[in-house]
Amino acid sequence: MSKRLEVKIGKLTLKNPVMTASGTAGYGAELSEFFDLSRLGAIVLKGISLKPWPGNPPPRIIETPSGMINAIGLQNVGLKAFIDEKLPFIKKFDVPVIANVLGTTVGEYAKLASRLDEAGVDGIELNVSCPNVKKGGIAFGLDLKAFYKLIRKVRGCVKQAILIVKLSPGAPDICEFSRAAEDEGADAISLINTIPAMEIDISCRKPSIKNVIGGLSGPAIMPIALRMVFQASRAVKIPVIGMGGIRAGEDAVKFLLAGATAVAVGTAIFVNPRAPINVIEGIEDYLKRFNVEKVSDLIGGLQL
Amino acid sequence: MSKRLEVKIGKLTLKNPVMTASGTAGYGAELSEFFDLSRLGAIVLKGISLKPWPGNPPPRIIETPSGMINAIGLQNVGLKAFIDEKLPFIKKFDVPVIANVLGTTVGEYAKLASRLDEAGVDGIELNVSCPNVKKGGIAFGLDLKAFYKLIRKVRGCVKQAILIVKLSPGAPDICEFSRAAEDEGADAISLINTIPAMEIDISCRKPSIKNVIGGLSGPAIMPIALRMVFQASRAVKIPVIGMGGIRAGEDAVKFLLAGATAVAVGTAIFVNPRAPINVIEGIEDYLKRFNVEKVSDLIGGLQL
Amino acid sequence: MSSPSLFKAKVIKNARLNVEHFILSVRPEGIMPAAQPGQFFMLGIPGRLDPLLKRPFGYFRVKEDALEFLYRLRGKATAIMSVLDAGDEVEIIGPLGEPYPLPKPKKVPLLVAGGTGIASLYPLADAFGGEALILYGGRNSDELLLTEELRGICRVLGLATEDGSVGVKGTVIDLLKEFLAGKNKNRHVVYACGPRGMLKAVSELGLEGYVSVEERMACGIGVCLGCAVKTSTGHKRACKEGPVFRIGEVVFE
Amino acid sequence: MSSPSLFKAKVIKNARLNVEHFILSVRPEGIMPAAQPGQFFMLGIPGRLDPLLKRPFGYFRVKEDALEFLYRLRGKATAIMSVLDAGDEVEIIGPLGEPYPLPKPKKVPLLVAGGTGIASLYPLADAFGGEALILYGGRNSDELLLTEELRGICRVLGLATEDGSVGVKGTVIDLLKEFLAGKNKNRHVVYACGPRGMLKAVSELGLEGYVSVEERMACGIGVCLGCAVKTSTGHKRACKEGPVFRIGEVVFE
Ligand SMILES: Cc1cc2nc3c(=O)[nH]c(=O)nc-3n(C[C@H](O)[C@H](O)[C@H](O)COP(=O)(O)OP(=O)(O)OC[C@H]3O[C@@H](n4cnc5c(N)ncnc54)[C@H](O)[C@@H]3O)c2cc1C
Ligand SMILES: Cc1cc2nc3c(=O)[nH]c(=O)nc-3n(C[C@H](O)[C@H](O)[C@H](O)COP(=O)(O)OP(=O)(O)OC[C@H]3O[C@@H](n4cnc5c(N)ncnc54)[C@H](O)[C@@H]3O)c2cc1C
Ligand SMILES: Cc1cc2nc3c(=O)[nH]c(=O)nc-3n(C[C@H](O)[C@H](O)[C@H](O)COP(=O)(O)O)c2cc1C
Ligand SMILES: Cc1cc2nc3c(=O)[nH]c(=O)nc-3n(C[C@H](O)[C@H](O)[C@H](O)COP(=O)(O)O)c2cc1C
Ligand code: FES
Ligand code: FES
Repeated sequence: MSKRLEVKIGKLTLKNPVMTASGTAGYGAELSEFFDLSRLGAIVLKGISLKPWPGNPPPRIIETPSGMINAIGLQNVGLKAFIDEKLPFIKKFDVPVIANVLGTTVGEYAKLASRLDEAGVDGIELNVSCPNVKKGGIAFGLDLKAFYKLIRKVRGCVKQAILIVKLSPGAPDICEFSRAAEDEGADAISLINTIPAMEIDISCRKPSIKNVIGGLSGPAIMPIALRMVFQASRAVKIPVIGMGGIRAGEDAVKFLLAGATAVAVGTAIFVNPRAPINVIEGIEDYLKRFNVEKVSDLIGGLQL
Repeated sequence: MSKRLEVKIGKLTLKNPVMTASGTAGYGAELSEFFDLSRLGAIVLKGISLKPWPGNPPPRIIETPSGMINAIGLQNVGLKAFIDEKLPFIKKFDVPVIANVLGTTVGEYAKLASRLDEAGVDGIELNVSCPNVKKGGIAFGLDLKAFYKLIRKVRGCVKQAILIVKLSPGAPDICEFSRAAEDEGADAISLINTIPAMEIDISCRKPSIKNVIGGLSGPAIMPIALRMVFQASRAVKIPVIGMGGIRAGEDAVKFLLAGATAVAVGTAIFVNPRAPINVIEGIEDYLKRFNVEKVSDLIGGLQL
Repeated sequence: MSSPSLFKAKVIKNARLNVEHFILSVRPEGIMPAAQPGQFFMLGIPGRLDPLLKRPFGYFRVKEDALEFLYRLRGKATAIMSVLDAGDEVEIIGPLGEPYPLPKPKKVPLLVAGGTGIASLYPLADAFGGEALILYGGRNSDELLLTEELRGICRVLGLATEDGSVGVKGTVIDLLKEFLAGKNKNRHVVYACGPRGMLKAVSELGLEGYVSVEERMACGIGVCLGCAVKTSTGHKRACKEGPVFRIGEVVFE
Repeated sequence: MSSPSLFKAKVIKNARLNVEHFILSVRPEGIMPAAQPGQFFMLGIPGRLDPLLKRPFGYFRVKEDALEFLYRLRGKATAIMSVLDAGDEVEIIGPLGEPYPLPKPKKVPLLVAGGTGIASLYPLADAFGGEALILYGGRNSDELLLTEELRGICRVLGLATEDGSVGVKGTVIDLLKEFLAGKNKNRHVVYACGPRGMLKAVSELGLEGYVSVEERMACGIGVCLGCAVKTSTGHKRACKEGPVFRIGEVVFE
């Protein structure tokens, strides 16, 4: 395998810049029936919390023009079951494993991070931007002071793994939050999480999802994601992991040009479980077609 | 004509709840070739500034999945030419005329508002959310203090017309800004304006629009718009005018159920110049099909 | 059970049964997937962003080298499906989900279908080699499909329509209650597929058996957690632990 | 000039000229719009959200009750157009924009076409009843369309291809310069349609005449201001004040 696609995030070298987006690849088992997970740059797993969470009552999803809304509500098995039952499976693959965590207090985040660090994950992504859980999470992504405090505390707990902070697209100023994450020692930031949204069933006059409001993802939000990645990556020196609507190599190239060092594929996996592989191959095709030596030459290469 | 579709915004009674969205109907002349403008609930005209503005250099638009980005940059003829050359034409129709204004200072907004009020427009919509002009505009939509000051000042200048404040979808807290507008005496709020976004042409590695960042509109943003209209309308008692991706009667009904008193049709006009008429007729069909006596029975009728 | 795959297929035929119902016949690229009754496939049109997501359709049958789906016009995606022509390409994931389990020996399979619920019960009836009893209801005669063919693959076919145009006037639940009256419930294993209300009613009759539920699905393969079903032991995925659940497991609200 | 209307039309034929070029023939519901050479129509597929916007295509001709467009495969919308079949429905707005003005008496019309630029110059040549001179260039022979038909409706047809496969080897600008060499420029009125670079080059030769520009358009009817063209007197709308502009008016950068 050539090193043409290699990128670095903190001390981690990825064989290519393509990851799964948290919450769209489960803990890896289901996707492994469709392709060899070792081909991924990294696998980002479904968000986990300290205790198991039941998630929101159904219906949880609805399709919208070129996108979808979800309000899963972070249904997950909890930290212990994750470490005991889920982690061993995914560790068998030759792929960096990134855990995504969500807490309701700084303490919870800290505990999650230090336990996972000890359990040997390669990266920890702090979800401070989940629109679908009532308390915690997104509060940190919208309040700069709380955000600083959170990252500082968690940074102290993570020794081995790289620390990624996933920003809220609702942050009052994306550049400010990006810089705050950088200041407090995050190895990378990732964005965007889903955007709070709503759909209504006019025949019964009810919200289409039980939780009323959910998060919008998919191609519909790509232009917004691309803009935020562009802004964030110009505000910081640490790598940016871009996501939002990516389904093909061309989309990934746009994020790289806008300034992302790596990308994640989310909703597109639902449409096509092999989407991350298509994205990797699409990036390779682009490099060939446009005679670009290596993927890192594209990063931030937008001509203004 | 029955009063089944009538709604009230401030002292203005609209024969139906459907308007054009500012910037998508010019000053009326072009659309009048496709339908009788008197059929509209109101016509909202292209934003105007004190002096004529040349707008941004092309290319200014690009299509995206189920949406489009624009960076027109408020090209407009300026206040004087508007009053002398554009207003007389549209006043010939039996339709309330709403002028949309954008300034770079409180003073400019105030001057625009008082001159237009004297010139006899039926409504004035303050655009404090245009993402496409460098200074002014959106600054007011993102800074609560400046926002308060602006509305207070302008409110004092508007005697005859109703005053509508168009909120920025990027406002840190949409409810807070909605309440601020209400507190300062706005007759209505309108939302959402376009969402800052970006697209890249990967063959030349340049932004697809010259201005780099533009505003996303169309069906893609409807779920976000619907959510914000829902939130804003629960925060205030004044009417909310909802917009974002509306193309058919069903879409308008969703906004009404979410809490809007009226709706505006924007990007859909580009696809089909008769879109506002289709929306009016679609609402009527819905009332018949579901046996709803009048459109005002739908407002905020979402069952939670 | 064979693991699912992602494959392209060419439309061979798209036969209209009546105004709202169609049978889509496709020929998969590569080998024919080995599906079992109760499983389903996710079906979509490659490259489209609106509709974006694939849609779930029950495994109906394989006939003359073609994989077939029985479907009803409902919204956006099925409207697009209905205008597919021979030669058009579709993208499919499957087979997915848990199939209907076989009944214990000596028990008589009693299939209860509402509307397009017949799509997944048809191959099940076929698998029982003429031993199954089928109760089948719909709003009107247009919703009772393939009744002649069904008669050929089961022991008894009971029909019900709400407007009385065919069979008993009433719902399939009325028919089921009437059928069970005075009989020993324990002799039967019920397999029910149809609208939520029907499944709920079936579940309340104290019968042994299975229901196949329909939930909105984004992925169909178990990664999105969008298809959650409330069960007595917490949320389960309709696409993975289901769509077939033991009666009593699903908590209908 | 007739005012524009919005109408549905049925596809009658979608003829492939070669790998990238097609002629779409549609029959409008209602009366045939009266378009003039240089005007254009916005064309879309009703109900689709992706692509969302209609696309502009020059008025090519009316033939046997059908309105025809000559188009080239380029991206999303033209790919979908290319698989339209007879009977399919399209939605059209038009005729739109300013047509090519007629030349002053005694001047000879000199039509300069690059690639699909021929689409709008074809009906113009036709309108001159055999009097026009046409210079037509493309990258290769596949980009030179309908040359036999063109020969029948003009006085002189000069061809150029960049690969030299047909006509002179070079661009249509080379051909134009060669043609003008030693001639009195003032005898001609130029009508140019083609890629931006070509229009720029034509504009720099000090000729009298017109260029027809292509800009991305959202509405085509003058309300979005998306199609701005930089001119010596400020931004103008390609769809309304254009697409035809006097040479010298457009500021090419
Ligand atoms: C496991 C499974 C097997 C199925 N098998 C079949 C089958 O064999 N034949 C068949 O005709 N249909 C079947 N369905 C239902 C089928 O998936 C839906 O009819 C289809 O998704 C509708 O898509 P649409 O875009 O046309 O409608 P949409 O525009 O998406 O929706 C139209 C209406 O249908 C409702 N709806 C959409 N999807 C579902 C769903 N999955 N479950 C319940 N309601 C829904 C929507 O809420 C809306 O009210 C099955 C569903 C599941 C979950
Ligand atoms: C007034 C006018 C008349 C036209 N007449 C014809 C005609 O008769 N025949 C014909 O084949 N084409 C014509 N065009 C060009 C045609 O509109 C575009 O080829 C078409 O919009 C491409 O759509 P698409 O979705 O296939 O490509 P997209 O996916 O939209 O784009 C593919 C590529 O083409 C570029 N592009 C898209 N639209 C335009 C545009 N309007 N101008 C320049 N570049 C564009 C994009 O930037 C991109 O690089 C005309 C354009 C205008 C403005
Ligand atoms: C069903 C679903 C579940 C998700 N769950 C999580 C999660 O647990 N943690 C998280 O940080 N992001 C989660 N996300 C957000 C995605 O990781 C991603 O940021 C977002 O969907 C945008 O990318 P996309 O458009 O490619 O899907 C979820 C998204 C979806 C659609
Ligand atoms: C081309 C274009 C120009 C616009 N110009 C203005 C404007 O001048 N003033 C304003 O307040 N909003 C302007 N808008 C925003 C619209 O009024 C509307 O808020 C937005 O487009 C969302 O509605 P839609 O999705 O129906 O288009 C413009 C939108 C578009 C697409
Ligand atoms: S549909 Fe995605 S988990 Fe079931
Ligand atoms: S395309 Fe909208 S103004 Fe020209």
